[in-house]
Amino acid sequence: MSSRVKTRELKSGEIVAYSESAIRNNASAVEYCRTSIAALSGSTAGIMGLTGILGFLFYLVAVLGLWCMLLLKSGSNWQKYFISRRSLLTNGFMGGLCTYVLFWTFLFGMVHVY
Amino acid sequence: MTDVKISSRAYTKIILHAAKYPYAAVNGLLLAAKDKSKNQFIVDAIPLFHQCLNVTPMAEIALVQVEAMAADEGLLIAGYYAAAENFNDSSIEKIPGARIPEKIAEHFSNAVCVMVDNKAMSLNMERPAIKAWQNADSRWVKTNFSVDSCDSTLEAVSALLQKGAMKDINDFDNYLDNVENDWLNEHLNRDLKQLLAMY
Amino acid sequence: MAYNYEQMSWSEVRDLFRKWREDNERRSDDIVLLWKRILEDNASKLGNERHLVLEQVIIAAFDCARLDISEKCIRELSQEFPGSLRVQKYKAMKYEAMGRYDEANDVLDDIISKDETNAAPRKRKIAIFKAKGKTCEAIKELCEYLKKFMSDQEAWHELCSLYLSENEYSKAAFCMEEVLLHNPHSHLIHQRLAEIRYTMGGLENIEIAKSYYSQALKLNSCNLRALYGLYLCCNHIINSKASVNKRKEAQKLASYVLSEIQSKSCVGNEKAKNDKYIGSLENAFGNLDLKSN
Amino acid sequence: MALLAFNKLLLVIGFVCLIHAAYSAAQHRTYLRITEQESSFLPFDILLQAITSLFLIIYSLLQVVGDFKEIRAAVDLQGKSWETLSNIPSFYTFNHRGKALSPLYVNPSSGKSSLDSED
Repeated sequence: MSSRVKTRELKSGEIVAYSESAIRNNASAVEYCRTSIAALSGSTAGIMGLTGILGFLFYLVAVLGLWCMLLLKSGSNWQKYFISRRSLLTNGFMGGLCTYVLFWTFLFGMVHVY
Repeated sequence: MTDVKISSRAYTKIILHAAKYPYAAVNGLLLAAKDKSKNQFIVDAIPLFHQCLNVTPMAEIALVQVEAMAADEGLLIAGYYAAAENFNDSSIEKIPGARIPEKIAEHFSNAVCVMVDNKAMSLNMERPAIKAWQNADSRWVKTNFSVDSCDSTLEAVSALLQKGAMKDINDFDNYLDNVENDWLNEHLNRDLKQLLAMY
Repeated sequence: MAYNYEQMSWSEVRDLFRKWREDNERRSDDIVLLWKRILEDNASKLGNERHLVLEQVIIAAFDCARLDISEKCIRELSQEFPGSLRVQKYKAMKYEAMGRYDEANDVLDDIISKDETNAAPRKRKIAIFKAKGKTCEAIKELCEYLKKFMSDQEAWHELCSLYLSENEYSKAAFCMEEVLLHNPHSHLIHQRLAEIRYTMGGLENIEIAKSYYSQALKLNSCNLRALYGLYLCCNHIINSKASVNKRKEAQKLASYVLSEIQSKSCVGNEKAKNDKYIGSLENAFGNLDLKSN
Repeated sequence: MALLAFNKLLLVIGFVCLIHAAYSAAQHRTYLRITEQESSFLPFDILLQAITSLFLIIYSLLQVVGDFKEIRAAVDLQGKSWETLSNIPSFYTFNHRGKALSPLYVNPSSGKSSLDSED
């Protein structure tokens, strides 16, 4: 019959059903973008030779940039594609940070140390 | 009991509708001229349903709309046709959507009920693949029938079936699903030779 | 959709098959035609989707009684999956299509004995009863099946249509409510449930039908059947002995729904003809309430 | 399809630009070390190139990843009709008119007249 369904109660008490497969599709797309952007921004930070707090600030800038681009891409009302905007920003933040630091140190070493 | 004459257009539409949904039960309405001439001459057939035969709301809407359309063309609903889902069923007892013929019989004295004989439906039909009953004081009595210009009609319908013409007929269900489908099937209202030329 | 089947490349046909599989459409003669003409000789290019296409062609061949095609596809599948229960099920379905129901039943019993948890052969046994025309046994068997496999939506849906063919509307309504539990967002299920309630008749059934129709319309505003159904329900309420304000409110709703039907169902140039039908609806049901109040 | 190819091209350009920026930064670094100058800030053009290539890659990546699906379940059901929903594949029966309409079907009752065919 039809795919799995996740129902949620809105503030207005109305029950809204979300189709599970669509949510999974969107989440995987966002996750894919997030990890690749984390890696790329890490490598850019490495190239630019940022050190200390400046590197972490750059990561924040990159994540915010990605967040805006995602909202831009999902067009005028984002409710059609995502349940909550905040989760779009925060989840996957720490995971991204690790990739970021990895690429950051790697590129920094490659460019500036050797 | 006077025998029933069925026009080639009505017969073609019945068979095409039954052939379009071979796996499902289908039903529809038969139209006849308004004048009270005793022997029924079925002029046209309106294919109705292939999905919701056992639920009545859409049937009521269809009856009203067909009545309005028929009144325009000086016709009236004179009968009902159906085809059973099971291959071996072609008797009136197990007719799908049984409420509609009763309702028609109330308004129209000797209403006609036509059942498609699944066994006789084939790509080259030798004899008409239908059986007819007529309503005599709320009982259905088997009556013999004749399809006008029978041989040419059978030949033409067999040719149409072979050419896959059944895809173009639209019933009321298709209309309800998508408004562009014209349930009057104007494109099928030409005579048989032009129809054959179309495919 | 009129596809020109001759000029389609095999990848277009493959996508078409995939779409039909996902949409659960039953277009057996198109499938058989396309398979024979285009897909059969370059089936190897399909990769592992080939098995799904083979299964689809087998079912379509049974539907069109082309047992030669289905025989070939079953042999192909059984070479690749020797001894698989699923291929064995298709062998049973082949006997079914030939009308040899006892052998089909034996093969199905054998599959069930090998794997108790497999639902498919049990469903096929029920389908055999249905094919023989014994809907009562089919219903009994299906109820037994549902006691074991509680959350099988398809089975509940099938039980509902079996009850409908036996005109047992209250049980059919119960089964459709079970299906509704599985997909609360589907306007089609709401509309179907409303149709069953309406067919049962009686004022409180009409009330329930009205609520289901309106929920169906909320989920999908251009569902023509729900619009027509809601219009019917309102007219019944208007002509019933319900309280005055209820009838007033039903009157308002009926006129609103009629205007919706008008706007939704008039297509291009047939505005005039369409208004005539809507007009006919109105005077058919409209004059009823003139008489009563 | 053309848009997708264009975006992929954009992605490749972004990467090449980034690698070039890395290479030129490394170049600059070795130059500084050779001339024993203290490691000052990188020249502005390399920084600019790195950041623009980053944003170019972000943009093209977003296009390449494909658009999102509508998540509200009721929306994708609006296209469906009862026709496809009522087909239940595991309960298909094959004992129907399709048997008669297949070319291999031999018409059993060809000889009988229409009246006395069995009921």
